[in-house]
Order: sequence, then structure tokens, then C-alpha cells
Amino acid sequence: MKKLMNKPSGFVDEMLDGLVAANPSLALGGDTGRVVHRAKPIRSGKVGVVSGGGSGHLPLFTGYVGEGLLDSCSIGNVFEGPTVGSCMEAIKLADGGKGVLRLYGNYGGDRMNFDMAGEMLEDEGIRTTTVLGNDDVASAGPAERQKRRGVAGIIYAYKTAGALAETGADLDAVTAIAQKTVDRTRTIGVALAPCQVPGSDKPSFTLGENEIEMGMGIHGEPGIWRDTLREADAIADEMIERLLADKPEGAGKRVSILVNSLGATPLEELFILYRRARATLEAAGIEIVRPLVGHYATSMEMAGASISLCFVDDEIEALLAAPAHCPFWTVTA
Amino acid sequence: MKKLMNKPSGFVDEMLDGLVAANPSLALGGDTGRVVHRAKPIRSGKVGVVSGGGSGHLPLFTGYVGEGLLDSCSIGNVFEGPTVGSCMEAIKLADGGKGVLRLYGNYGGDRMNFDMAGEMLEDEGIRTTTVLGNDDVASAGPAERQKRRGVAGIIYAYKTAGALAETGADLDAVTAIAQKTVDRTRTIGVALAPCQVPGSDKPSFTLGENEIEMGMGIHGEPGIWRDTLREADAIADEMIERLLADKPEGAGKRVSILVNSLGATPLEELFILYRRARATLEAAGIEIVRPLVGHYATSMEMAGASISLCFVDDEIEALLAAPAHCPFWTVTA
Amino acid sequence: MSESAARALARMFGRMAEAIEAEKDHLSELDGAIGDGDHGITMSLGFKAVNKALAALDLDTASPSEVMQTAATGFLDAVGASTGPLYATGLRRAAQALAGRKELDLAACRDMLAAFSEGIRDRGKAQRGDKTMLDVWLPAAEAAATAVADGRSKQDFWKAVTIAADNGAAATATMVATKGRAARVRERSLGHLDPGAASAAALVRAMAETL
Amino acid sequence: MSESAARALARMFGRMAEAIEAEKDHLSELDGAIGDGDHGITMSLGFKAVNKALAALDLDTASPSEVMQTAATGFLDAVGASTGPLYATGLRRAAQALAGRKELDLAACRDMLAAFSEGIRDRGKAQRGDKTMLDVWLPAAEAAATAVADGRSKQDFWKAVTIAADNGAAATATMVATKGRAARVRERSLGHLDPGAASAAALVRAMAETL
Ligand SMILES: Nc1ncnc2c1ncn2[C@@H]1O[C@H](COP(=O)(O)OP(=O)(O)O)[C@@H](O)[C@H]1O
Ligand SMILES: Nc1ncnc2c1ncn2[C@@H]1O[C@H](COP(=O)(O)OP(=O)(O)O)[C@@H](O)[C@H]1O
Ligand SMILES: [Mg+2]
Ligand SMILES: [Mg+2]
Ligand SMILES: [Mg+2]
Ligand SMILES: [Mg+2]
Repeated sequence: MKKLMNKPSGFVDEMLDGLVAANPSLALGGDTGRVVHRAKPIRSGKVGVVSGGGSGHLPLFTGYVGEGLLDSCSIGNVFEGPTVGSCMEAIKLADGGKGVLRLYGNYGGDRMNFDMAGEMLEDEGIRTTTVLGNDDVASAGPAERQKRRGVAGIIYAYKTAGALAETGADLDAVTAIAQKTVDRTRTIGVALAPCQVPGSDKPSFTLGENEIEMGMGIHGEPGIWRDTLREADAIADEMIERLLADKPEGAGKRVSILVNSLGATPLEELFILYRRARATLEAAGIEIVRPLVGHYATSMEMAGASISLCFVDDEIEALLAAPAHCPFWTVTA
Repeated sequence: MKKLMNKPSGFVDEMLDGLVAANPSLALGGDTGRVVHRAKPIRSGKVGVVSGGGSGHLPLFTGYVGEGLLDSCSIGNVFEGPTVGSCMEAIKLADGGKGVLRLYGNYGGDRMNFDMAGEMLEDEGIRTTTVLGNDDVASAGPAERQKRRGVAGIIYAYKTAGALAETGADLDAVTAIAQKTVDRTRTIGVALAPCQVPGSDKPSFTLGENEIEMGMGIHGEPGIWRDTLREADAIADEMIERLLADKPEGAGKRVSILVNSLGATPLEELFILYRRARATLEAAGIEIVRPLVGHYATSMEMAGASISLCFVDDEIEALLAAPAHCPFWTVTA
Repeated sequence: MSESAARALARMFGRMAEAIEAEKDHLSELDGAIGDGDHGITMSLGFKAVNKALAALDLDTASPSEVMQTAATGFLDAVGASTGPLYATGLRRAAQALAGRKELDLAACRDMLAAFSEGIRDRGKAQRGDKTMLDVWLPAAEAAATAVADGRSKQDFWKAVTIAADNGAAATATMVATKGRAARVRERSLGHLDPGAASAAALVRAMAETL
Repeated sequence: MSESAARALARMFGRMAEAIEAEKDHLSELDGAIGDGDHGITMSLGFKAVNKALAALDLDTASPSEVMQTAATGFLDAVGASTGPLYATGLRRAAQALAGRKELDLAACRDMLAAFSEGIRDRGKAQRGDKTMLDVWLPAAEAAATAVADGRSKQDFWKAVTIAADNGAAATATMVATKGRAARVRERSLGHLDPGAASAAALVRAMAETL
């Protein structure tokens, strides 16, 4: 797989350099050099919202640092968790004296590092809470929802928690809205072609000439089935069906939908998927609010797409509508 | 090449359906069904700014319809010009009584269709002018600049012409700023892997396992050289060098830069390119204003990137900073 | 009783559609080598649409110019490819050249061919030798002008015109494309017939057979 | 003159680094089969960092607990992989278990192993049979507890501990991974040794050789 890069060992740091150079609202911080935070220091009295994870998923995670969204983010190597040190630094940079929410995807490595960072910072008197994104319905059954991986849908929780934090809400309230948003968000992905970790000599998985995998994870974790490519409408139908079959408790008739490219899949195909998904949802009596279609959480040059549904209530819907501004997502009043 | 689509014959119409369904600020218009325009009718007394071209380049062209940018856009099949009929409809929908600028890329098919549409509308009393994007330095030498193809850099002219039109400026002024912006914009691309036109049984070109092509056009038009992949910094250096070697008359020491993915190339790689391009420009004493890094003009799932420089003056810089809002580009005051 | 000029033109367009249908796959193959492989389809679509539009026209009252104008509109609405504006412009110009005429004598045919080829040239900004349909239409129009100037018979007129057209089409194999989609492959277009030239030669033969 | 406990621990970490270095490529190969192929590298980085941190410590005044704490910090700062927080937590817990102790008698070694393995378990939330390094550390700690309860000699103690560790590592080949990166390949992990278990067994042997 051809990549526009220099030495693989510099991939992440050079990418981060470019990211902050191109976006003056962001800054690189910490001794580790692996923390992206808002260039403006956090307002004292504001609850901090921190995320983090491996590199290779831009705009996730670092791209969502901005007003009404995240305060800071720790970044690991490609598809590897951020170190404890960078997690500690990210939390400290997001500390405005009212505590910090750690909001990240449910992966073992990320959890170990963030948990350890949180414990170590308790000694320094920073209160932290944790909410784990676990929206990927393909990764475990409904009874084992706590085991599910976190994928694109986490950005809904970034948005609601970030918006609520800007209002001056306290840590418990910000934590609760993040948890509610995660609880009401479901995602499923479909992979068409793999990506390759820089420096690795083989792709992250292999798929036949005309094969796709339903439910594959964003690092190539195994999915639900692998079979020949079918028409987009059939794929969209199955994805929506699987998401609705897993509807959260208390779900109403309004959803926000995110049709997301895993990387190489172009906007044209996303809109074809969106068209069908929308028709299917409307036929099921479900109204779409604030649809998102684009590159929101990728796996570098992986081909494929994911669909997320956030089953909103009035509170979530209002927070999704609140102004927000980061390099990859702007919501205006 | 695997694509998330239904019948190839429906690719464009289904994509447009999804695009307008997901973006309520846009509407599909005309009997041809191949015109995207702002959902709000044009303000009487405002000069219209129209573009158009083949499909397969999202966000180009239709994605740039919005406040402070385009009024409407005609769309052809994948990599084919829009029909005369759709061009006529796009122009009519952008007519607020003060005339319409036709601002599109320099391709034979597009020109024939837009020219014919303009001639036919003269009878109906709509005054139109033409500015052709011709930013691709790889497609002809400086002496033959009028022959160059138009690529990603045209969005700078969308922005300046769109912003000036919102102020109530007349058609000559809007045409002049679009022409000045085009005259001051240069682009070069590099291709890593091809895309495939829906329904076609072969990719748009072929490249060896480890081969890239410098200067290739967005439909696979031949470039400057084809050779083995090299490091990103070397590629960025050559691209910037070629752009600076072609600096327009009157260029100062300030540029806006657009590092654009041709489709499959992920943000990570764009930021690695941007990092180096910025360092090189700064070393040359050139200051960057309003950098853009992302997917702005693609060729579906083609892998590769382009770099555009817009050599701004005070007028262009101010117009780039004016508020604008379309589904893929938001500038806030 | 001799056929009206309007009917003759309508018959010509019918024959053109047949000729294109017969050559359809071959034209797309030629286009596949140096373009995007759709020329047979676009021409077929275009001439089917022309005949559909003409079917709605009352040929008893329509003038030759109206027939041409109807054909132009029909072609334009149906064809998005480069051939759309090219042929539609040619047909519009031919309609103008025929304005006021009732008969399709050789002078009218000459003027029609001249207007047609000039329309295509003006629209596409191409020249002879650029490896396009113009390499058929321009020599065909010239041959028509010479034949009329030399006072040739109808049979000789059309013979001269078809020979010029066929030679022009064949010559495109020795040219490097500089206009249209084939210009993208530059030197690699050498040795290949231009699809637009091949279809143009077929159209000229259909004219000769019917006018 | 008998070596101080702090020096003994430092020597143990030195031996651990050597053992990892010797196994480095093998460990990465094991990880390549079911993970991301970097386990040799992460362990090598980590133990080099531990020894670097220890080199800056005054072993004449440092307590055993301080040695462990220094090792924990060194490891943590160097390793981003899962092994970073796992081993750092194990080492921190071991430091707590050794707090106030001056001697490394068998009871201290037993407590150290217990704290170490519990730290890893608490951090990673894995259990025995999940095909991880815990399948080495937990049986090793149990064997140590039994050996002390049975009043075994130092030699027998370490023999029992290393046998338990080696058996635990070997057993991972029969397990399906459910934690860590190898869980992604699920059933395909069957038949492969867990790299983290293999390195853990090497670390236990280094302990036995030096304590
Ligand atoms: N500028 C031009 N002037 C004259 N003829 C042209 C021009 N551009 C293209 N052509 C003709 O059009 C033909 C291709 O037609 P077609 O395949 O239907 O359109 P497209 O290239 O849009 O797919 C070419 O073979 C050539 O003869
Ligand atoms: N939750 C966990 N608990 C205990 N050990 C684990 C856990 N997750 C992973 N491991 C161990 O870590 C090893 C992999 O380490 P390493 O390759 O260094 O990290 P990474 O997987 O991040 O690349 C596995 O072989 C396994 O023994
Ligand atoms: Mg063609
Ligand atoms: Mg075509
Ligand atoms: Mg590993
Ligand atoms: Mg790793």
C-alpha cells in the first residue's frame, strides 16, 4: 500500500505537527508531545472533556478538540493506545478546577492507560470520571453491551458533553449526559478493503476481490459475515435493520444519523447509502434530525462505511444543535 | 474496484438525491434533475455565480453551493460534462436580474455545453460572463496557460466571487475578481492509485505496485513523470517548487494553501504533506494565510493529493475571510 | 410524385439512426481505445431522440429548416457527451442555412454541409488534423463546394462527398488527438481511428443514400 | 559479604533485560502471529528504560521498595503498548508490598509475586485462561505461596515457581484469546503461544537466577 509519508516512525508526530500548524485553534502539548489541546487555556470553572486513542482515525480523536467539544486529547501510535503519561497530561490540560470527564472508546489498551492516569492524578487532587464509547453493535450482543467496541458514534457524546460543559454544568451532569448519549447511540460498519499500519509489511486484513465484511471493526476486528459485494441499498437496509433491532430503551421516533467513510470510500457512495437509509427510517416512522455524512472516524485508507444512529431525546437534540467549532465539525446557532 | 452503489446508471441521481436530502440548504432543480441550487431562491439584485462539471469529484462542484459561494451548479455523469439543458437551468436558477457568472473548469466538454447554454439564454435576456479555472500547472507550460485544466484551485475563485456577489457588486466586478483569483492560483497533483468510473470494467489508469505519477489530472490525464514512490517530504518539496516556479505576475509574499486529497488518501498523509509544504514556504519567506487541508476536490476513490497555492492580495485575502457556508466549507466571521 | 424536402430529411435521419445502430458496438470499441468507450451509445441515444422528435412533427407542413431545428433540439436534450453540443450546434446552423428553402437541390446540400461543419468547428474550437469528427465534416463540405462549382451531377456530388468523408475518417488513424477526451492519451492515440470521425463518415453515407 | 536487597533487585532487572534481549525477535514473531508483532520491541524498550532509571539511583541508600517504584516509572514512561500500564502497575504494587522491608527472604518474594500478579490482574481485568501474561504470573505467585507454606528451601521455591510459569506459558497455546489485541483473531489464536506469557516466563526465570 502506497502512502505519502516519510519514515514510518515519524508518521504520528509529523501528522500532529501538520495538524496543529494548519489549525491555529489547536496546540500540541505535554512533555510527551502526544497531547492536542485547545490553544486557549481552559476557562476556570469549566468541566474538562478529554478523549484519546490510537492514531490513524482522523478526524477522530484529535480533530474534535474545539469549542463546544473536547478540551484535549491524548494520542497513541497508529492503532495503539495513548501512553499513561500522555493521558495524564491531557487530563491536566483540561482541568479547570471542576473535574474532568474521560470519554473514549472501549478498548483494553486505552482503558488501562486512562484508568492508570486517573488513579495517579487522584493524588494530585483532580477528580475524573469515565464514560466509554461502546456503540459497535457488531462486536457483542445486546446482553454484553459493556463489551462492545467504541467506534464513530462517540462523536455524539463529544458533542453533547462538550456543549453541556460549556454551560458551566458540573462534572456529574456532564458525565451523565455523555453516558446517556453513549447509551442511545448504535453503530455498524462494513469494510470493503483494508488499510496498512505505517511500517507494517502487510495490510490490516485481507478481503477477496469482490468480498466485503459486515460488522468489521475499525482495526480490522472480525465482523458478522463475509460475503460477495451486494447493492448499496441491500447493504444500507441490513445496517439499518441491525441498528433498529438494537434500539436502546426509551428510544423515541427521532434519530440523528451519521454516515461515515472509513477512509477511502468517497462522498458519492456515502450519499447513496444515506439516501436509502433515510427512506428506510422514514418508512419506519422515524424522523431524522441533523444528519451527518462524511469522514468523521476513519481507519486511514480503509474502504467501507459505517452508519450510526443516535436516538435523541429533547435534551440530546438541543445539545447537538448548540454551537460548536473544531477543525472538522462546525455547528452554527 | 468495489463500490457501495446500486446500478451504475443510477449512481449520479442517487448520489444527488442523498446529497440534497442530507443538506436542507440545497435543492435539486430543473427538468433535467441535474441542477443543485440553494434552497432559498436567489435575492433579486444579486449577481449569480454558477459552476458545473462532471460527477465524481465531491465536494466539487455541487458541494460548494451555499451562502457566500455558488448559487447553483449543473452536474453531468461521472467524468462527463453537464448537458446544455442542465447548464441553462442552472443559469436561470441563479439569475437575480443582475447577470450570472459561469465559473467552471477548463475542459472541452464543459465549455461546449456552458457556451451553448449561454448563447441560448442571451435570447432570453440573461447576461452571462465566463471565467475558466485553469490552475493545473502540470497540464501545459506557462506560455500556454489558457490550455491548462482546472482542478482543486477553483474553489478559491468560488470563494472570492461568491463573497463579492453577496455584497451586491455588479457582474463585471464579480467576473473580475473570479478572473484575478484564477490568475493567481496554481495547483499540482500527484496520483498513487486509480479510481474506476461506475459501470466501467477497468480503472481510469494503471500504476505499478510502487509507482506514482506527478502531475496527473483528476480524470487520469497524463502527468509529468511516473516513477517509484518517494518520501512525502521530497514529494511536497517538488510540488511546492513547481508551484513557485510558476508564480503569477504580481504575486506577493502571502499565499493561501490547499492540501487536498484526491479521495482515498487520508487526512494523516495530508497533514504530513502540509507540515513540509509550510516549512518550505516559510523558508522561502512566504507567509501562509487560511490554510485548507482535507477533501475539497476528489476523483472518487483515487489515491493521491494535490497542493494549490492562491497568491493573495489584500482584496482576495479579505474575500477569503468573508463568512461563507456550504455543506463542506464554513467560514465564520 | 417526388418526395417533399422535409420528408427527405426525415428519411435521412431515419437512415442515419439505422447506420449508427449498425455501427454502435464498433463505435464504442473505437472510443474504448482512446476515449471512454461510449461513443456508440451516445450517438445511438442521440439519433433515436432525433427520430422521436421528428415523429411528433407534421411533415406535410414543416419546412426543411424546421426539421433540422427539431432534430437539433432532440439531439441536445438526449446527449450529454461532447457530441451533444457539437451536433446540436451543427444541426442548428444547418437549420439556419436552410431557412426559407423549400427544395434540397445540390446548392442547398452544399450550404447545409458547410453550415453543419462550421457549426461543429465553432462550437468545439478544433481544427483539421486534431483527430476529431471535423476531419470528416470539413473535407466533406469542401468536396461538396467543389462539386457544385464544377457543375457535377447529383451522383458525382455525393460520390465526391462520401469519398472525402471516408478518406478523412481513415486519416485520423495517423493523427495525435489534441481535442476531446482522446487528447488525454496524447501519442497513444496514434494508430487508432477517431470514433467521432468514424460515426461522421457513416452519417455522410446515410445522407448520400437518402438525398 | 552478602549483597544488599536493593542491589539484588537491580541485578534481577539487569538479568531480565538480558533475557528479553535474547528473546526479542522470538517474542515479536509470536506477537506477529496473533497480535501486532511488536512485543519483543515493547519489552526491550521497557526493560532498557528500567535499567536506565535504576542506573540513576543510589543503590547504597535506596530501599527495595524504591527500586521497584523507580522501575515502575521507568517502564511506564517508555512503553505505550498494553504492557506499559500492566507491568507498571505490577511493579508499583510490588513496591507497595516491599515497603518497609530490608530483606528479600522467601516471604518477601512470595508477597512481591502476589502483589505483582494482582496488579496486572486489576489493571487488565483479565482472568486465568484468557491467554495473557496472567497465565504465567498467577500460577507463579500461587506456587510461591504454596512453597512458603510448605516450608520449602530457596532452591525448591524457585524451582516450583519457574515450573509453574513455564507450564502456564505453554498452556496458552491451547487457549482462545479474549483480552488484548489477540482477541481480535479469536479462534485463530488457538495453537499459538501468547507472546506476553512467553516473555513473562522469561522474566520469572531471570528472577530465579538472581534472587
Ligand atoms: N472539440 C471538439 N471538436 C470536434 N469534435 C470533437 C471535439 N471533442 C470531441 N470531439 C469528437 O467527439 C468524439 C467523442 O464523442 P463521445 O464519445 O460521444 O463523447 P465523450 O468524449 O464526451 O464521451 C471524438 O471522437 C471526437 O471526434
Ligand atoms: N488485559 C490484559 N491483561 C493482561 N495481559 C494482557 C492484557 N492485554 C494484553 N495483555 C498481554 O499483552 C501482550 C501483548 O503485549 P504488547 O505486544 O507489548 O502490547 P500491544 O498488544 O499493545 O502491542 C499479550 O500477549 C498479553 O499477554
Ligand atoms: Mg466517449
Ligand atoms: Mg462519454
Ligand atoms: Mg503487540
Ligand atoms: Mg503494539
